[in-house]
Amino acid sequence: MDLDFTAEQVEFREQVLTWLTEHKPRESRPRDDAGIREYDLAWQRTQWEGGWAGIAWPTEYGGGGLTLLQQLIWYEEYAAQGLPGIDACFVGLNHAGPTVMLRGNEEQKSFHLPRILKGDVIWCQGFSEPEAGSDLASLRTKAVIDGDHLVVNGQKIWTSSANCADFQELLVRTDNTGSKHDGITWVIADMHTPGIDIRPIKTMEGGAEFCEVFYDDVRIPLSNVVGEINQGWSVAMSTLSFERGTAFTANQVRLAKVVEDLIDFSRDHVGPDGRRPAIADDEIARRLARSRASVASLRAMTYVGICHTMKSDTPGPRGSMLKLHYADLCKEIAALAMDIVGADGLRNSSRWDPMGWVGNYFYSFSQSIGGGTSEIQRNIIGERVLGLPR
Amino acid sequence: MDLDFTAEQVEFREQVLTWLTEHKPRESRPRDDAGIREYDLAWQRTQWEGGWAGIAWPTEYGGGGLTLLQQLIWYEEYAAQGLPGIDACFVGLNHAGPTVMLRGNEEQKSFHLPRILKGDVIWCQGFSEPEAGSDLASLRTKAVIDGDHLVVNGQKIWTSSANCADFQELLVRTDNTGSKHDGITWVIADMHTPGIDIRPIKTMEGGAEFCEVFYDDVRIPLSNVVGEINQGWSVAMSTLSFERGTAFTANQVRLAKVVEDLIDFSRDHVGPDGRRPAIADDEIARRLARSRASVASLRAMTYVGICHTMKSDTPGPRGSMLKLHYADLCKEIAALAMDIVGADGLRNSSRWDPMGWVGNYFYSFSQSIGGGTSEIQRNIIGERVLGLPR
Amino acid sequence: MDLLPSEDQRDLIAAATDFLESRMPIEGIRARDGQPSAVDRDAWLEGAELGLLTLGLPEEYGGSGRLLDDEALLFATLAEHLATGPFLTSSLAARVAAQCGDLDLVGRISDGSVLVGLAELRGDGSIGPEGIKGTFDLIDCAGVSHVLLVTELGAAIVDLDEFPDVETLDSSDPGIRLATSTVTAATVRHWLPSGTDPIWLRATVLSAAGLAGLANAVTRLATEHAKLRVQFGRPIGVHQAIKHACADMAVASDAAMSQTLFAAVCVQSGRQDALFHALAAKTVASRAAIANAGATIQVHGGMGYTYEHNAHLYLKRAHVISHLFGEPTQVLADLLEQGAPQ
Amino acid sequence: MDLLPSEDQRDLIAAATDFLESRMPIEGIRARDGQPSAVDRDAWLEGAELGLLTLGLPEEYGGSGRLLDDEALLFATLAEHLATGPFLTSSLAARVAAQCGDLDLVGRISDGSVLVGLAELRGDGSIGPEGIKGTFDLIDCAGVSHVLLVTELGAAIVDLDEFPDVETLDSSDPGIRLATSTVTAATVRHWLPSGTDPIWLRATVLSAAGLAGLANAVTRLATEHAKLRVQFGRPIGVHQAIKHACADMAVASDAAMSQTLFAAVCVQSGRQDALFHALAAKTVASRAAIANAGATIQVHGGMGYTYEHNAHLYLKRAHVISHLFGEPTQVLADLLEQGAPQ
Repeated sequence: MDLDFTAEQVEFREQVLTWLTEHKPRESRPRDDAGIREYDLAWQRTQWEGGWAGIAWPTEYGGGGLTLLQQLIWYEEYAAQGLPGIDACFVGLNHAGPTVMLRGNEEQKSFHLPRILKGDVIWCQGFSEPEAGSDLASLRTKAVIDGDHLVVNGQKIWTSSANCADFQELLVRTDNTGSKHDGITWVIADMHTPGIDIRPIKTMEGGAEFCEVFYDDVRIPLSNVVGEINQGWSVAMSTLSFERGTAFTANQVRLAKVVEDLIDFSRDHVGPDGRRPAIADDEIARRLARSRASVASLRAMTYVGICHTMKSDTPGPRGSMLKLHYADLCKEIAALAMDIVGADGLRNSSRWDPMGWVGNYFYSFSQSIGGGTSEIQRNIIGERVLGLPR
Repeated sequence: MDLDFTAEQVEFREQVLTWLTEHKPRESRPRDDAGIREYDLAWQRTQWEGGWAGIAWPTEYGGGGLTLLQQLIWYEEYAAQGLPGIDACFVGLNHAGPTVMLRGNEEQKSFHLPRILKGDVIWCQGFSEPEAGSDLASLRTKAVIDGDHLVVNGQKIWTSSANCADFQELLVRTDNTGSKHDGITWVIADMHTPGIDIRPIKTMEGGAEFCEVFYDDVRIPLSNVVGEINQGWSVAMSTLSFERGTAFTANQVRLAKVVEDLIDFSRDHVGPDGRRPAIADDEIARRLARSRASVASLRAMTYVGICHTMKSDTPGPRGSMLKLHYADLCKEIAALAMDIVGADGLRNSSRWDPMGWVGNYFYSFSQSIGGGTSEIQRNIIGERVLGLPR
Repeated sequence: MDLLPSEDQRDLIAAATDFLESRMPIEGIRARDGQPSAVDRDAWLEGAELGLLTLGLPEEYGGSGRLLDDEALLFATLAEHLATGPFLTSSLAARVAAQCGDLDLVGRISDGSVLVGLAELRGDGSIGPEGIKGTFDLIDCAGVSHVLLVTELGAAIVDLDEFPDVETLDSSDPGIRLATSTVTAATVRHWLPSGTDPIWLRATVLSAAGLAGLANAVTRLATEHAKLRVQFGRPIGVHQAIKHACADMAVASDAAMSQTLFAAVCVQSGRQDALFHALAAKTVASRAAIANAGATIQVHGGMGYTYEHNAHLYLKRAHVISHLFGEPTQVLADLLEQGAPQ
Repeated sequence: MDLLPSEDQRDLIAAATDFLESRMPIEGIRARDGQPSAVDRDAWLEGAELGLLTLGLPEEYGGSGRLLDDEALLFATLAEHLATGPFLTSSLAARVAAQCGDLDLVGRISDGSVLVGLAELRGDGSIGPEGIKGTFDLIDCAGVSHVLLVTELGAAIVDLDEFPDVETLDSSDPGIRLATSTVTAATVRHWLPSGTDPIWLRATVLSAAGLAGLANAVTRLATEHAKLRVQFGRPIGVHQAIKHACADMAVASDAAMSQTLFAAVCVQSGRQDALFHALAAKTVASRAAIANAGATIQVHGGMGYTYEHNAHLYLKRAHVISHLFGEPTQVLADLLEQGAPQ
């Protein structure tokens, strides 16, 4: 075993570092939808122009044609610079893009993939519904074929960036007669189509990163279907396995930074006894050290996972282990921060604020829910990693 | 609300205290089966002679005819004196006795109940089987009617005190044709009947408080059946509800003492830093304080439970809440003790030793398994206390 | 001994519940978002008329003269419905004013015309009969005229005007209002030493009651959701991940409520270990409220993470109450210093 | 970068597994209960012949010269099978002896004729090139001639004879033997400063590997049981209470093993944050081993609580290893003192 990077990879890391240092955005990320769209797309475009967009994507679609390891190096250096998450571009780069690449036709690939990489468009997801949360396959948003179009009626929920997106990866029910897993279709919706209505959802953290999306006779060309009609479930499963694969690298590097920030904060912030710094408290010190150890182990798991993926090509159910461990740690570290801030926790903050521990704590509750609850991840691990009976 | 005891109850408490101080056993409890039998029966006999046996049992069966509150007072003072658990007499006093009282016929009552109270006999339980643990009703030990006898063949497991018992409350399958809950019979087995073979089971704590019991054509008179043939499941359920009711009072008073002992120990024992006493460590101090608080709440729950039972006559599923909370706390406190003893944990001990924290820790693992696992208790609470669907 | 609510007490809970559901619905918290005060003044006056502020006040001062366990049940009920406004501090202040002989203030608190907020000292400073000094968090002091301060040694009532340069802060709990002020010297209107009446002890028990009420309410919320929410063709409550989470919540909230009522009875009957049990109640109730509220969010999934759902309001309230009248770590330290309970 | 076992490494694990299953079955622990030594001497010699004691020893000293990640995999495998005997200390001692030029001792450790136990200082005392002093726990020193002592500053080999009045103690782990001895002055045969070779760092990584191996083994034990044990007409693994417990075990043991291998590679490649990662590995692996072993007992129900079942042996071994080469709290304190990792 080794952690060695090839000369080429080391050089790659240096190039990433140099380029990021020169080109990273100087302004902080706006908080309004229009501002976010402009900011995220501009930054994606800058990455594209610098040759850094889609590092591990094939060159034929404008990607770098490099390995997951180089992608990892990019994410590490990227997060180490304290750069914001790829947020609005996340679905395009990590869900829709890879899915179209794997299951789309040539026309779809050549149209969409370069636009995603170049920062021309923002994508959003349209999977969950109010009555279909963990039980995604029970979705009811209905699409009827009318000539060369699908006509969509129904409702989606938990759509991030819906307000500023151009396209949506949308799951609709095109057949009601078979099992619930059959009869689902994965289709690309143009978010500017008439009949789409978007309403933001305010979260307990105070932000509104999610929306409900309503569809009233929304007409989508049949040519936008990815895979076959009624075959969307297997397409969706490949989408989700991407999410649980490499996409977490940046998150976990960022979590490591949160722990280091919290350690620094504990040196300066007075502890529970009102006299000594928080870090002098035995309980807090040990919880900080345990967080450090756990976050390190998350990184090691990620490395092992990437080594697996590089040999087998798909992330597989191991991604659920990373997701679960990550969610548990986020919540544990956020709760520790609340104990460290003590009565200062009465003051609200946003997770976007520097040392916004209260906002970060409220936000942490989403981590064991969004993208598949921790209960669902435990089912997946139990059944697909360990082979326990259903 | 009040915690006031009537003048009569206060006087009762004083009498208990006076009597216990004068009559409690001076020698420590032996650890061999014969010694335990003799010790526990002698002590039960002393209690009987003093008029303290079966405080809340009806006078017609030789009991005191008093309330559960007086029983509680007895348990509290009893445990406060550091007296051993009623161990070998437990099944007779808390399972078999109440069950016979509730479901037995007059002959069974008049024969068995006084003997239990007087310390003439020891009872053991024969419910669990190797293949029927949490799924008790799937038991397979078979009994066939032959004239006026049942002929029993099969195996039981987790029988405490089997080695020194006179009688056993035994569940056997008398009918295989219906649902698994039908066809079970609750019968009294004389442990001296030919065909009964007993093998002790050594536990991870090193003791051998459990046995396997094998039955080879064991003949039991039909007159020993309690309730009707094939109606044993409902009889067994009443047995188990007694276990989860008042029988835990002494245990939880004893657990409170464990916490106080551990606090004292932490003042004298050097802590994790190798310099200060363990109690000076912030983490240990807080865990001790939380244990104190939790054990206090367990006692408060017990009091509330007794108030409920006195109004409704049966302990009901609330007993499962006590059992679960108790098991969690036992394990939490035992694990805390291991962190306090630190590297001294390499030295083995028995839970019967003074400050036998290692033995106590190993023993604690049985608390969430025996008498219905914590998983089963959570099912019961979810379904029968909260009304969640099965 | 009796630790079950009497018929009288059940009536009290039912009356308070009726009032809160109809006149102080939880929705009001969101409706008053961004307004200076979290309190609906009309509803407050009605609550005062109903006697919600004077339940434990001796009858000679116009109160109902009920015992601390009645008050504990009331404050649990108020918390279960996330009642807004300084109920606890106003009640305690009426008690302080009564014993300091300020019958006028007692009357005005009792009829709801005067509200009393809470000030909590943050960092160094002092609170005593001669005055107060330091930086204070002002909790629910928007629109009030008086402020209560509670220490182990005694309780003080100070005029809000004595707090200079009050700076409004964004509160983590949308149902309370938060501000801060640094006092160099301020006059205390009334001082009641704890030897005369242990206000701090009562505040500890009654805040434990609030926390136990929160723990209870979210357990019910999660359980109801688990019965109704269907996924994979069955209510989610059939799954042990959900069922066992609800069972654990039920145990935690039962333990919290039992211990709180036990502590209330210990205090009112003057038992020697009353302080032990009050501190234990605050500890188990804090943990139950925070843990159960978090688990309730999880049981509700995405819905539970929205601002529209009530789960987060319970979580946030739990955190706030856990920091009042003594930091959680201080409560633990005090608890460990007590002798073993009776 | 590659963190997956190579074919070579998989062969190594397979060979060790074969040997352990056939020659050092876990049952042997119970069979030797009450005997002075826990070690089966014949099997030990065979293990030595197979090279289990000299995997990481440089080839110039007759070892296999394999890297620390190979050793980590070996020690994880040994722990998975609860191998009895001082494998780790004998291996490390061979390394110390080699670098101190005692080729005779190297040879005798390597061929299995000399076993080296471990001494851990308890309380005040000192360990250094000039001698050792204090009260020591002697771990698996029954029947050995030499004892290894490891500190952050260096490692010492001391003759067992130097320990006076060795008192045998009952060990909490039936697979090891425990004794104690108080030394007022004793000669050190060899001293290897950590600057020359960081034995303590290696010991930390390899004990983490052992703990990760334990965590792994019990996860497998619980999972297999959950597949086979039928209750209520279905394997218990269908129930989320069991399934999710197994999933949590799997995550914990995967995290422990990943971090341990990561640390091993960091140490062998001389990365600046090697110590950070070694301490992190020990921390996560200790917690995983203890938590998973406890959960495995629970998954097995009554069976898991018996002495005949292996679950408790894993639990007990986990506790013992967690106390070697640094107390858990000390490991955490050291970890917090490190700078942020690379």
